[in-house]
Amino acid sequence: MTNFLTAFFLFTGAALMFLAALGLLRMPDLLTRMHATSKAGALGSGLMVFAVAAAYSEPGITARAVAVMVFIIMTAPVAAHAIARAGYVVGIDKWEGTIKDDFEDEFKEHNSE
Amino acid sequence: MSSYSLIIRTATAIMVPLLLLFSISLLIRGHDEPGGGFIAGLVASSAFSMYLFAFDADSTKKFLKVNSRILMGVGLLLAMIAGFIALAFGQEFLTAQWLYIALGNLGTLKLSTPLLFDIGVYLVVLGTVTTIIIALAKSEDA
Amino acid sequence: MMQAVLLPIALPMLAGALCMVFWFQPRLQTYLSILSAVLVMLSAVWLFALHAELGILVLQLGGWQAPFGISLVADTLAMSMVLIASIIYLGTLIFSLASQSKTSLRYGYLPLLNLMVAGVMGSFLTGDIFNLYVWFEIMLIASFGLLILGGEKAQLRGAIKYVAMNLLSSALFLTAIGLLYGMVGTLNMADVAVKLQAIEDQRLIIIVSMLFMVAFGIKAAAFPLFFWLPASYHTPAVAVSAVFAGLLTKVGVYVLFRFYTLIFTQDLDFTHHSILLWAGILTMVIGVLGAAAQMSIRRILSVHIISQIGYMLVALAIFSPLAIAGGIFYIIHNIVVKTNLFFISGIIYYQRGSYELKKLGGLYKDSPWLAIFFLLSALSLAGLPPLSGFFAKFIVISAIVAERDWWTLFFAVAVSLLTLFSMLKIWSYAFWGKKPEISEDSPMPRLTGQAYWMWVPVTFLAVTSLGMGLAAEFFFQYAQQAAYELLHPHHYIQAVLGE
Amino acid sequence: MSSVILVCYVTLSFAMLIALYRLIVGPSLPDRVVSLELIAALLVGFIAIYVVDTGATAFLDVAIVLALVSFIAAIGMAHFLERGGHRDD
Amino acid sequence: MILIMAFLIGSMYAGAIYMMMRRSIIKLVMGLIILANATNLLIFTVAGPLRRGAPPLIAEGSIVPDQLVADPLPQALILTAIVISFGVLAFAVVLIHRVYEVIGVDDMNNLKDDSE
Amino acid sequence: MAVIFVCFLLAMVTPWLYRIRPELSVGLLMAWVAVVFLWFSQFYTDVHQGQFYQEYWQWVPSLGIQLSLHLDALALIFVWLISGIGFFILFYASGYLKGEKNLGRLLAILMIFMGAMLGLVTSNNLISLFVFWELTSVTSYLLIGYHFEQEKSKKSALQGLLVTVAGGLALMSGMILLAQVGGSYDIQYLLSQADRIQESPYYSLILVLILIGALSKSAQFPLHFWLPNAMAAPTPISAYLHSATMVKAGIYLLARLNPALGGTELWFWSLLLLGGTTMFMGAAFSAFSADLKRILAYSTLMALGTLTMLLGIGSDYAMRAFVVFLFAHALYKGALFMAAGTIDHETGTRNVFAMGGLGKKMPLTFAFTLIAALSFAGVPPLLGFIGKEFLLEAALLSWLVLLLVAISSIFIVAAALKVAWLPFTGEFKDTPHAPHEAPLSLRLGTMVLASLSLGLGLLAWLLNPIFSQAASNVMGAELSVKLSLWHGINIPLLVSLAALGLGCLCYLWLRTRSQTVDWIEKLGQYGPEMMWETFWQKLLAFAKWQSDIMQSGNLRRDIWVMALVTLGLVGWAAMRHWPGLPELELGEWKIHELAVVSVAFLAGLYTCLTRQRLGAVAALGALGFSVALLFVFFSAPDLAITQVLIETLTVILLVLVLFRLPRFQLYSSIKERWFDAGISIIIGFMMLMFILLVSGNHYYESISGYMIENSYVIAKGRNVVNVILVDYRALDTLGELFVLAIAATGIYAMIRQPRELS
Amino acid sequence: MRALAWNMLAAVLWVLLNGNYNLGSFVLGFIIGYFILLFCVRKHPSFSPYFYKVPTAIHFVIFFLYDLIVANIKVAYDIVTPKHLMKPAVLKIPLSLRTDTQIALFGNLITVTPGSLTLDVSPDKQWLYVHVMYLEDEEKQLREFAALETRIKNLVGGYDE
Ligand code: NA
Ligand code: NA
Repeated sequence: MTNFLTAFFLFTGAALMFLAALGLLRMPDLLTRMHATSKAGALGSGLMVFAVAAAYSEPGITARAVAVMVFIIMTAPVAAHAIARAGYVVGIDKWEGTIKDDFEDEFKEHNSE
Repeated sequence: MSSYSLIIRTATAIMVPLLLLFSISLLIRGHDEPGGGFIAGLVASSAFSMYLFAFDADSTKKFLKVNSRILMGVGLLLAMIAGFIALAFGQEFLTAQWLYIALGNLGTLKLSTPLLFDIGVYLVVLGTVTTIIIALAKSEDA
Repeated sequence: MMQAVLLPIALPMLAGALCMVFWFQPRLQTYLSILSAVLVMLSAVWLFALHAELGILVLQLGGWQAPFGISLVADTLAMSMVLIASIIYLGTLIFSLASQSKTSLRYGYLPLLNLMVAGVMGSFLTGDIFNLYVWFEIMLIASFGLLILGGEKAQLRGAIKYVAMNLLSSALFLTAIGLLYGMVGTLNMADVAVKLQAIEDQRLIIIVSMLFMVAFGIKAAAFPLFFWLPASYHTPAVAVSAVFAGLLTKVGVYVLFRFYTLIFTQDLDFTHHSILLWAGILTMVIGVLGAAAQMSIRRILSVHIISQIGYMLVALAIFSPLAIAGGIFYIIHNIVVKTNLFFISGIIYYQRGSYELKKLGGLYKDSPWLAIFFLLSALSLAGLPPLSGFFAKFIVISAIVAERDWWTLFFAVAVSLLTLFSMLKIWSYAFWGKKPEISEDSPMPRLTGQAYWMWVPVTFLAVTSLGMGLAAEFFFQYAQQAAYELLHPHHYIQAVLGE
Repeated sequence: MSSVILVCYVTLSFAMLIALYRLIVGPSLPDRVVSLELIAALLVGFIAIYVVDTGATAFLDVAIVLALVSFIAAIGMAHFLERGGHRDD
Repeated sequence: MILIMAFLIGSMYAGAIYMMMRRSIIKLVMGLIILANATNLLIFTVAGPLRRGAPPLIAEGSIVPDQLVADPLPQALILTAIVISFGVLAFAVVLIHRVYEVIGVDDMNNLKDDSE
Repeated sequence: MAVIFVCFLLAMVTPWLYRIRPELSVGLLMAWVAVVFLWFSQFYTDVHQGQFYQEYWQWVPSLGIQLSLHLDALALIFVWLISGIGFFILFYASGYLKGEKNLGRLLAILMIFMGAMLGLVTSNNLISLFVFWELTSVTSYLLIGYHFEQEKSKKSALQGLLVTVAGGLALMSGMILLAQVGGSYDIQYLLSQADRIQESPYYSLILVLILIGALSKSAQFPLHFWLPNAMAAPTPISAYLHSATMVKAGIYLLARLNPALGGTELWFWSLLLLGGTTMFMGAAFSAFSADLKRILAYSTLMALGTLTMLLGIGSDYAMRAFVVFLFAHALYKGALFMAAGTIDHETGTRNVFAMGGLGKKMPLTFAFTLIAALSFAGVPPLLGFIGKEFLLEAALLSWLVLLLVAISSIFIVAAALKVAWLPFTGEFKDTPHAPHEAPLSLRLGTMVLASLSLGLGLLAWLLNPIFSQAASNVMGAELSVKLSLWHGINIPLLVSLAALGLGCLCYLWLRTRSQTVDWIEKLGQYGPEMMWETFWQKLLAFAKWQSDIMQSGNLRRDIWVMALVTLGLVGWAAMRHWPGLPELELGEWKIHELAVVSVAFLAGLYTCLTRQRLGAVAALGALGFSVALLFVFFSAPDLAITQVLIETLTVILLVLVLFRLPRFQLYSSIKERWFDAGISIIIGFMMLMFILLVSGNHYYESISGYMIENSYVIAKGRNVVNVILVDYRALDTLGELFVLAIAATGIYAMIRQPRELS
Repeated sequence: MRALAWNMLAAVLWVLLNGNYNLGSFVLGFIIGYFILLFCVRKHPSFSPYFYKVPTAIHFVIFFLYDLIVANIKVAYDIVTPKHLMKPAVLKIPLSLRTDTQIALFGNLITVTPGSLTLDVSPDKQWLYVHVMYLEDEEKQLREFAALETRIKNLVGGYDE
């Protein structure tokens, strides 16, 4: 059971991370790429760490695994926010399929002040 | 001047104490597990770097409360004192000294010069990195 | 008793740390630093006394027997270097009382100086290869700091090259340490020496030793690795230039002496008689030619450092007892004299407002004492009797002649003449000639303290140079003792490893 | 179990190379920062597999530190961009 | 593995030297950073056999490690070296910043000092 | 010996004393010189019987260096000349330069010189002799440059010093070699080792080196040119140093070492040729010169050449001639120089053609100058005549030498008349100053020395014992000298008379030809002097050229050099000690390790090649993270953590700094980049080989085994790395802390420090 | 009261991190936590309400994890399929939340929920800018965000600074 859980979490995590990498590769613009990493990437690494917790089921190790997961989940969205915001400041190219952008207009306004 | 980002500031406010806590944990257990004064000091420094990015140099300075150069000096002195303690026992400089204080049910409190030394390391690393980043950020603001 | 070996390192470190704690009290920092310098000097004297009684002094730090901990070792060479460095340390501090700007004092001049000295002392006393790297870095980073204090354009320009080349050398040194550790699994110099001796196949060791040679060659500013020195040494405040000139490159030379007597003596024909010898010869020739081409006092003095390094290298290369003793005598003498010449250039600067030879003149008339001190130092540097430099040169040349090495003799002698030439160039422009008009657009530099503080170290060092000549026997005895210890490393090894 | 570990190693290795590819080709700086973030996350993943593989649990501490500080690097880069850095720099 | 590591380290040295020759002070500093990394990795690699999964830690309840562990000494040395090079490189980074600020030049060849 | 050192001590107080009480200080110095003269003279009785007086003070016994005094007849003659003439020179100088601000200093240096000179001639140790030798060079430099505001003085002083010091260096080398061959620096001992020395394969080298030293000091061809230029010094100095004493030091040394080095073919020919050339040239230029001091300077050259030649000849006659001529020359030349100075002082010119009829204005000066000049010309019954007789006798060696000496004598007669007759007779000519009879201080020296030339000529037998002994000292064998005015009619006498007559004719021809004379005087500046000056110019041009290259500020080139030196040395060592190629075994490797290595490699490659700064920073971060992961894979948790943290901080730092810097620029051409890439790759390859070789050659187990075993047992820590950091090698860590603190201090200062006024 | 909760949390975290489950370790963690709080909280009281209700927070974390998993599946699909199905847009959402903590939490939650990514909060804290990957119906999307906002209000609201 432990082995199975470990293997499952490991594999799922690895697959998610691969997915994140693939997303990073395939998505057309910064914002969409970030969708991939901030979700799949964070969850993937979280799961893999969880696999460690499952493998050992020792309190000390579990605690550390949880700490890693908490930190990842706390930091990933903030980092994504920071990068996206910075991207707007410097003006990234958006995918041509983007429907609308309420932020950009205000941003330009704000900057021109 | 700093970018005003509510989200980053809020996250920083949560992360900084966590990081500091973590750093002290690394410091204390460093003799037995990965960690130690350097690593702990660096983690603490990254907490302050984070604070600096979220706020600005002056508030980081205030947050630190002690002048960072003096912090370095104190750290250096602590580390040296840790070395000199051995001389009082007629041993070579930097020879480790251990003191066990029994606390009844609470277990034993282990005090040692290596720990004191590591605390010195911690303070120096913290002082160093904060000195550098605050000075740089200030010049950037200027 | 052995704790005494620690003092020359620990005192300046302590002073440095305290200076940081008392960051906002420059005056207190000054007192602490001077106290530290005086104590270091006394402890060096104490070391000599102890050495006379106990032989080579070894302190096993942390109570760990060598080779497991770090050993501090004071043999005659190390002690002598410590003593002379402590004199320079004190002299520089006293000189700074008059000349160091208030700003630099408020921005860490004293902590940096103290810690640089700590690095120098550590380099002299350590018996551990990696620990030596650490001291090198302390010295280096402190010298970076001192080099840019003031923040003038020239300083920043010079600093870049200085930093780049020295970091390169550090990286090379560290690489070499790693490779050596990989081969022998130990870091204690004595232990390394013992283990290397026992290896049958010495080929790889000799090849690896070349990396040490290049690394130390850069530190020592040997040909053709000296570029960083003329680019930077003339730029900082004059007290800083003086202590750089006196101590930093000599540490490189000291380490070459240490390593190439204790550790790397596998193939003397190759390492010493071929490489070091020609490096030494070229270093002294190129250095002195470089000095002869300069038209500013500090540049002449800076570039000239290189030339003198060449002499020391040649002495090491010859590797006879007389040569090594001569080399050691040379190092000690050179530290005294070179530092003093920089101090004197500082006094000239504060009297005339320039280092440029063309803007100087008439000091012989206006400042006879300065003229005397300059002559004493400059002629000593050029090796004129009965000053210290004469005996330094004499011993080295005697050793060269004893080897019947005519080319080396020729170059050594020719360089000596050119040294005299470059010193007289300063004399002729700055001391003789007419006093120039002081132009309005370049304001005179202002002293920050009492001028007499500058004269104290200048007088002392000039007298020391003369004294080293007159009492050459006394100094030569120690140089011989040091050379004996270097050439019979088993004493050192036994003292450290206690076998 | 060991085959799962091997597969995970290989998967993460590919992921890492892909992330590096994005880091190298950009095109804009924020793209690179995102890649670096992902690389840090992949490092955490690697450490997790490694711990399961070798049983050296001490390395979990590396993962904690990575999780904490890689984020700071990202914020730092963002900070640079907002202070006037160039997008394609 | 040694061969692979040696290849990597050799490349890092090469890259570092190449960067330092580029005349740009920024690249100079980056070269130095790579150089520091290369050196650390070299010490790590040549110090002894590379061991997997054997950190030099003593488990709770034992007084010596239960298995052969990686050589801790080079690790301690590298740790020291990493921190030292951080200090030194930080200085170098700020130095180039300052140089550019004061002199306004990035090209090393325009940094020759012609006047006292 | 203390009497000599008191000279130095007196010199130290003189500038100060002179400022307070000028007369007193001059008096004191003169009194002391008199004491010196008398103190040494007390040994006359011993010395003239062939005894000697010795004193030893140890100086650097380990090197065989003593301060030793050995007073024999040769030394005593020199001591007499030095202290005797010195006595008058001090008096003369105090009058000549009266009222000059720097006179105190001049007297002090003069006193040091005198002490050095005394030390030199009484030394029995080669090195202590050398010490005094160099001291005389330096004092001479300072004295020639007395008029230090004039370019010419500075230049002449420097030239003189460089020539003599260059010679001195050769001399020192020669002495060292001599001592190594002969077994001691003790001169008397060496003199007893003549066979050993002359049979040594190094004899000719020793001789050449010592000759270079001696001949440069004594201004022998081709190193003679500095002496006429040294006339830039005030006349008292010229009279004393550059005529009577210092320039004789080289001659003295050769004479002193003659028993050890002399008597060989090489010695004979080199001294004969160089001395003969100098003699002839000096005499000719002397006769053709117009400047009083130059005439005398060139004639000094002639005398020095003569002395050298005599030493070379080495016969009994030559040795006798040597001693007599030496003594006679010092007396008359000192007198003439002082007279020349007096004339210069009174008239303001030194051009003999610009003066006339001075005899009436300054009759006493005229009279004594004439006496000295007659001795100079070799007219009986003066001492100079006796000297010349001996000289001609020695020259009988060969007709060629005799002819040479004779022609020189002719020129010298003409020169003597030019000095002592031309300015004083004929019609009075206006000069810059209106001449009067000179004060006593300016006359006394000339008067006494000229009188001595006359008196000792008449009472020549008084000198027999001491001259005999001195000649024996030079010869290294018993020799007797009998001085008399009349030797009967012999070839020397005839030649001497003929030279006198022809000399007068020559003078008559020359006295109206000042134009020709200028032209000939200029000739002296060609030849060796031009070569010497050109050599220095070329050398300095080369120095400038090479220092422009060496200090070009081109970091790329510097790194190239460093890389090539490293490669060269390693390659050289590898060729000498070929360790064989390392084994290329891939060993155990894992796919993820390879992947991480590839990532690190690619990230590094990108960092090096990209033109985007932050891209490079990010790639650098990726590289750092990969390295951290390698640390994880190979069991270094602490390292991995530190690496991650440091890498992050570095990135932050770069980011904080970079945005003020310009974007990446391409500074080098494609060719340059390829070259650089080439050398970088070779360096990288070298490192690769190092790693493989060392990995295959772990000769010993690491000491860390002990550390691991005792980590918990003694040091009470379970993390061995941390135990090493805070216990085994805590000093490293302490040092590292200081590095950090210093770096922060430096950075703080760099950023925050307000710019100072430059 | 608030400080105490924070402090307990710190102590627990300490124990967890150290893996030493005894009273001594807890007390040490408590003391260290106390000093760190003293050090940090005085200046930034705004984040403490989040930890005031520890159980709520735990509940919240679970909800958060769930969202994270769901979000990934949708994105994964788009990544692995060759054609991009998305219709990205940046929306401006009105904020009714007022405390910084709530806003930040809301923003982060949006980032981890399916197909949305918080870009920024307007300086006046009135608007949130969100990047949405699949904008089928803007009104509907805005309503979903409003519902999420309400949930946060319920979870961590009821507390005013
Ligand atoms: Na150096
Ligand atoms: Na020097």
